[in-house]
Amino acid sequence: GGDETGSAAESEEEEVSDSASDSTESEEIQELESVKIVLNWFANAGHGGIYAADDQGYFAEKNLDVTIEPGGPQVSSIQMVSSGSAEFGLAHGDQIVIARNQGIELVALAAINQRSPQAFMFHKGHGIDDFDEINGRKAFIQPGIAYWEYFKSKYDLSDVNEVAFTGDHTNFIQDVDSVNQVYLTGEPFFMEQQGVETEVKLISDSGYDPYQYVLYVTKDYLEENEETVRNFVTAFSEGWEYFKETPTGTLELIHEHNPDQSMESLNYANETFEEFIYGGDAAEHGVGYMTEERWSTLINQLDEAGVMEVEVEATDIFTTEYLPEK
Amino acid sequence: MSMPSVEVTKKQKLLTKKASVKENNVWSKFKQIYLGPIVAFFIFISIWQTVPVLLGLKHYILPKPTDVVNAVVQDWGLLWPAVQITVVESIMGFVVSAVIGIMVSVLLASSKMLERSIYPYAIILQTIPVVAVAPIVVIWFGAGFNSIVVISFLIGFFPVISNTLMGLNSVDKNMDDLFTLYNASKWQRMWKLRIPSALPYIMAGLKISCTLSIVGAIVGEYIAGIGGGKGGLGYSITVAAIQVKTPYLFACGIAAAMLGIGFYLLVSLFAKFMLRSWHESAMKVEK
Amino acid sequence: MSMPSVEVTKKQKLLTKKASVKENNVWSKFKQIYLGPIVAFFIFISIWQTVPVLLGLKHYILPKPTDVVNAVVQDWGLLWPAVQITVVESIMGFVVSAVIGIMVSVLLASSKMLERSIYPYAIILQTIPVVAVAPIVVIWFGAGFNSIVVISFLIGFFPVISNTLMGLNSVDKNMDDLFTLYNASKWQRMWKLRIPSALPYIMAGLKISCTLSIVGAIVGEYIAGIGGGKGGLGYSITVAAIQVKTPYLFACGIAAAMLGIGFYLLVSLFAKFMLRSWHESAMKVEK
Amino acid sequence: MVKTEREVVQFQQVDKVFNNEIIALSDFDLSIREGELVCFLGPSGCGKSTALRMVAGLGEATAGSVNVFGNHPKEMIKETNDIAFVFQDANLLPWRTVLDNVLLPLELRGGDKKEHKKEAIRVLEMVGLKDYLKAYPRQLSGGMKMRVSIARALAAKPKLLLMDEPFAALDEITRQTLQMELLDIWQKENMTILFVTHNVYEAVFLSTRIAVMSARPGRLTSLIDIDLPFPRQLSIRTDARFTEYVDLASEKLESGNEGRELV
Amino acid sequence: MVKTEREVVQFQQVDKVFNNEIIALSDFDLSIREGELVCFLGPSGCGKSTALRMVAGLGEATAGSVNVFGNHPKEMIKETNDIAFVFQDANLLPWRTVLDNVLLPLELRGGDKKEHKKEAIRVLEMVGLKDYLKAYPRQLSGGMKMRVSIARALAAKPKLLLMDEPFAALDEITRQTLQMELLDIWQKENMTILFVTHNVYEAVFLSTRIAVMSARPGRLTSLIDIDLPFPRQLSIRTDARFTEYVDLASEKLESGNEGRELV
Ligand SMILES: Nc1ncnc2c1ncn2[C@@H]1O[C@H](COP(=O)(O)OP(=O)(O)OP(=O)(O)O)[C@@H](O)[C@H]1O
Ligand SMILES: Nc1ncnc2c1ncn2[C@@H]1O[C@H](COP(=O)(O)OP(=O)(O)OP(=O)(O)O)[C@@H](O)[C@H]1O
Ligand SMILES: [Mg+2]
Ligand SMILES: [Mg+2]
Repeated sequence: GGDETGSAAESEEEEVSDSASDSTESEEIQELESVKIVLNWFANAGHGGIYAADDQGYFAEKNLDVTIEPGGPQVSSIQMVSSGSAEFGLAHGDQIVIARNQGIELVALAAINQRSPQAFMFHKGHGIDDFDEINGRKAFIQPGIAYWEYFKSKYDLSDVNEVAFTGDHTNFIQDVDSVNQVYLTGEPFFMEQQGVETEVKLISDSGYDPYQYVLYVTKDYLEENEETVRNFVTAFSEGWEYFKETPTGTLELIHEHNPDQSMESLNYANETFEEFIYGGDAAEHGVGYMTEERWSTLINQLDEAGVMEVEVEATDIFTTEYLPEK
Repeated sequence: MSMPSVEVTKKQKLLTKKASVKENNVWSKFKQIYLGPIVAFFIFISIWQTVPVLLGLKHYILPKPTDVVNAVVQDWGLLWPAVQITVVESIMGFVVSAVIGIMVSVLLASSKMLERSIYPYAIILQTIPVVAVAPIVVIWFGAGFNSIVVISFLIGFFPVISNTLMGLNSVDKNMDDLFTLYNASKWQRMWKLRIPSALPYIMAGLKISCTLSIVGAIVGEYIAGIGGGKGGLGYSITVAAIQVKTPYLFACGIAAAMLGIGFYLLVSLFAKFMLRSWHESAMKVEK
Repeated sequence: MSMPSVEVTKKQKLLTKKASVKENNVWSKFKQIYLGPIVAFFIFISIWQTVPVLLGLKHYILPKPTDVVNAVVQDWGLLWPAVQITVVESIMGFVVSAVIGIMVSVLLASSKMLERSIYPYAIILQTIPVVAVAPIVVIWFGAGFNSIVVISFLIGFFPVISNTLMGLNSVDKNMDDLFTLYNASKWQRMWKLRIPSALPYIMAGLKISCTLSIVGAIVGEYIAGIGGGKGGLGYSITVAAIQVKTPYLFACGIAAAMLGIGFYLLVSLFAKFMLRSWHESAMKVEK
Repeated sequence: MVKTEREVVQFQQVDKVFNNEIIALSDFDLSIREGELVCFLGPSGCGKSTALRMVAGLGEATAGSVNVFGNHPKEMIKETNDIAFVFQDANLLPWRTVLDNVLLPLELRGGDKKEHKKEAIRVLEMVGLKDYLKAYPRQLSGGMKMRVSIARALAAKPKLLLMDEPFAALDEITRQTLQMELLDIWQKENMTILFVTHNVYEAVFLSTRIAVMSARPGRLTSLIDIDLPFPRQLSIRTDARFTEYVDLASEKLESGNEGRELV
Repeated sequence: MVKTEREVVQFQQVDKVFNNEIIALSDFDLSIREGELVCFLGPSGCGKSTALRMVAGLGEATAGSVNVFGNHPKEMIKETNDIAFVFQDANLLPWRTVLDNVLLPLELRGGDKKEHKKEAIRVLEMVGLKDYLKAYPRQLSGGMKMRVSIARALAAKPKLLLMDEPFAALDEITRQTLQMELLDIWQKENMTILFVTHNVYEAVFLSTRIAVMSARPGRLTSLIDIDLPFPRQLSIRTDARFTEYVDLASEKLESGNEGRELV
């Protein structure tokens, strides 16, 4: 992050907290509204703003009692949100488009990651310049993951020995020629810690660059609870502004929840995430900002990949209306 | 002098009577055997069809049977090869479970010392999360088919061992004495006494193991990957889950379940055949 | 007249003799019971320690026991709470499996029609991949503890049902006749005849189920997430895998395995207790 | 043979074929009146147990009919619940103690538990097993198991008692004592008893009538009315008429099985 | 009683206590020489089966020692393999047919299968079951099961044969036939036989010596040498000496159990 973004966020914070206190005054009699947000993964640095908003009482100021429920390898936040067992969820941009393709009407409210931290990891000295070079290698890829479908349509990957990636890296380590899907914020750090030297290439270098950690609700919920959504998104943004400046307290909180995540790794992740979260459009428009162009590109790319069966309008799928104006 | 002929006619009469009774009973027998399951099936399907509607659950949460059927029809080209692959994997896994399971139990049962020393490692193999050992399995057996069979084995062998051991240790004391008396060797006792009298337990273990082997094959595909080959149901399920194709996911699940029932019936039939001549669970007693 | 006193001394003598023999035997008994397992354990550990060295496997591929011990010591603060959580989850899962499993089997066994109609759905529940039903489970039971228990149940109940049913259908024909003769009601027959004589099978089923319930709890965390609560071993394993902390991953796996052995021993003890008075597998026969 | 008394058990032209092959009973015809004590004599495998099991509703006639108290046996069991069976093997529940085994029929019938226990202990005392109340069947000798089985049947105070070689595993003295006890109970309770034995002396000593059977196929070859006074004393065994009956029964038994080597 | 012949079975001051509580045998002292046929008489539960089981190495003496062919029974079994046991209950393997059950001891011993089969069929014919070769135990009557068990023991052609009430479930005629067969085999093969029975006539008819036992605790109360000529004919039963022996044995049996009600 840079200085400018920092100061911009500060000024915004004041503004937002003012309006927050206004609304709390007017609705003081109201009870706290309970909502639940399902994360896309176990709590980590990428969820810092949400935890900060909760911890700092931004949600409470907006009359919200938010339960943060971490996800997991097989937890489908989309199904939980669409079934109503949670109101808010985090998912990747392409997941939201694919859900829409299956008739699940979700609306993205904010994108935590402006760019995708998804990457391919290689052993040091075995990296690639161009994605075509993956051909002929062993690739540990989660079956069905969207960008892989896109890659298959765009590059010649006919000769890739595709092996299901299940979260374990042992087999990657074993085979110096292999490729492993990773999150930039995690694996490379852990590899280094184990003394395995790696290099990475971002997926987004291919032009496939969906928003990641996208906050969303169902269309129905949005229509019926606009006020709640606005409150939530506002507090969410405030949380991120706070987290951007003073991450340590929140990271410690996450570490407490999740002792398996060492402070070291959380700090690393946080630093890596900074560029993705606060950079790009967010530098100018604030955390969570999204554009129609990016969504359309994504939809087109998925269409090219042959994943789409129905036509989806980008404007249908996201809204920045509830994000604080910048 | 005429007695024998009277005898014969009478017997004849009895036999023919029995036969005609049998024929008349075809319908009532049908009712008895199949009516229940059929009714249950329809009830099950109706409930399943209505629940999502009543609770307002969308097809991507809990697809209705009709959605699933649609998915099956639509994606039959994907489903059918996946089923075939899973069948092969799980049969292999089951056979390996059964053979190794029984062999190991027999070995363990042949000495208390051996049982006490080695059995804990069988429990370890069963309880240690497959995720933990999967990498080693993959390293040793290569990604894909072999590893999947190994994982299916890891998941399916324990019921066989546990039950077989229990059976081998449940030999009737008096029969055991008989073998002691006739100075039967350890292996004679095993083959001619302990294994036959453990058969009901072994069969019960196989019944459990055969369904677990399918679970194992699916988990195996999930965990050990599909190597270079085509994916089975486990692969399809993963993909369907990620793409939120819930009806197809259910179709895969139900395919797995039907495989399970099929396996179970086959193994039950085998068990009936093995125990038919003497064990209460399988023989028809004429009263 | 002096006979009785002679008798008494003699008996006394016999009993004291027996006691002294017992004392002398403490060591030999120890040898008999514990020597095997201890030796096996050392062999196991030695092999495990040498294999990675011989094959040149790095600690993040196959950690040596010493690596694992280090990991345990270092991360004890993480491991211990995780173990506790998994213990609670799997005990709950096991208890639910056992209770529901036995109850359902009893119900099914009470009528052939019921068995034929409903049993297939038990097989379906067992074989249908948990991944497929996980979303529904999570929606109905909430992410975390409840869902994990449900998944542990889904994985652990079938061995109980399958074995219990086999046992309930293995009643000795003659004893069954006895109950028919005394006009026992269906439930009297169930309680006083079928369940007692199925006990050995039920116990064998519980032994399988108790280890599976741990697997279930771990898989459950993996599949249903940890909700708002702290993570158990399943969570630790996932995280350890991602963080390439293989020794810690193994530590978690071994913790799970040790839980498994512990559970198994407890259930075995319980089985011995239940069957002690009459069944060959558990009673001490004096010859 | 035509008496006005109620008929308790009626075999009417009963055939029993096992597996469409083994003819266990053929044209078996017999009526047993209330209060009778009929002994069945016949070679091993001639169908005695089969006949008794049919009376107890534990087997169906292949042809013909069996009636008990004027009912089909299965109906009778459901309605009256007044039948007990001492099986040829002791048939005890291994997980129940001796006392609990004897309590079983009483438990199944329901009622006051204390009373039941008293009654059970009483009959166990009668068969000489009062010191073994808490023992499990596996801890008993063969004869002791049979006695538990006898106690179990007697504890139920049945109207119809079926006994399949109950005393075969007992020594002469125990046997005599139990014979006397049985006759005593039989007279007091006005039971009907069907009693299988291989011991001709026992048959003559106990019964009002002896049914002699032949093997292959099992047929009723003769019925012998035993016209000896009740209550019977042990001394009767030296009576000439007793010996006559014994000889008669033995002869009938032998002649019914003439020409066969074995079975 | 001091003869030069080899002693086959020797009980030396044997005590047997079950569960530290039930004294089954006490001070049991008995030597049985080669070629003897000793019958054991005694009340139910006196320890006859226990004694036989010890000879077969199926039970350990609590005190004292049991020797068979000069060895500990367990050693003897391992070395000579020349013993057979007709258990009190038939003890057949339910998953084997009648023929296969009889073949079992031969199979275990090894050797020519065809020969074995011939031999098995021969003994089964002898006990009258040649038509049931392929039947399963559950298809047999009680007496038939016992006969299979007897056939199984005889097929093994043992030097030492232990029989625990083998004929109790058989009718008089079958019993007599088998008694004659047994005596025949015994003489031909020069077996030593220990035979438990409750039938005093049978005991006198068969044995060279009768061991009478008393109950609680099981003791040997008297030994009666039966000095009747071999081969024994059925007619011997009317012999005065026969009756004398029967009376003597009955008396000993009764006096040994004086004062007891039952057991
Ligand atoms: N369940 C069965 N299946 C087939 N055959 C049977 C069955 N029960 C009995 N039999 C046959 O029926 C015949 C009569 O048997 P049953 O038991 O009635 O004889 P029994 O007179 O009681 O003989 P025993 O004195 O030896 O007990 C026998 O030939 C036997 O083989
Ligand atoms: N396994 C055992 N455990 C405990 N007690 C036993 C056991 N076997 C036998 N007994 C006891 O030992 C005593 C003698 O039993 P045994 O079977 O030798 O009697 P038996 O003389 O053969 O009687 P029967 O004529 O009734 O067969 C009995 O009191 C019995 O309760
Ligand atoms: Mg019979
Ligand atoms: Mg005995």
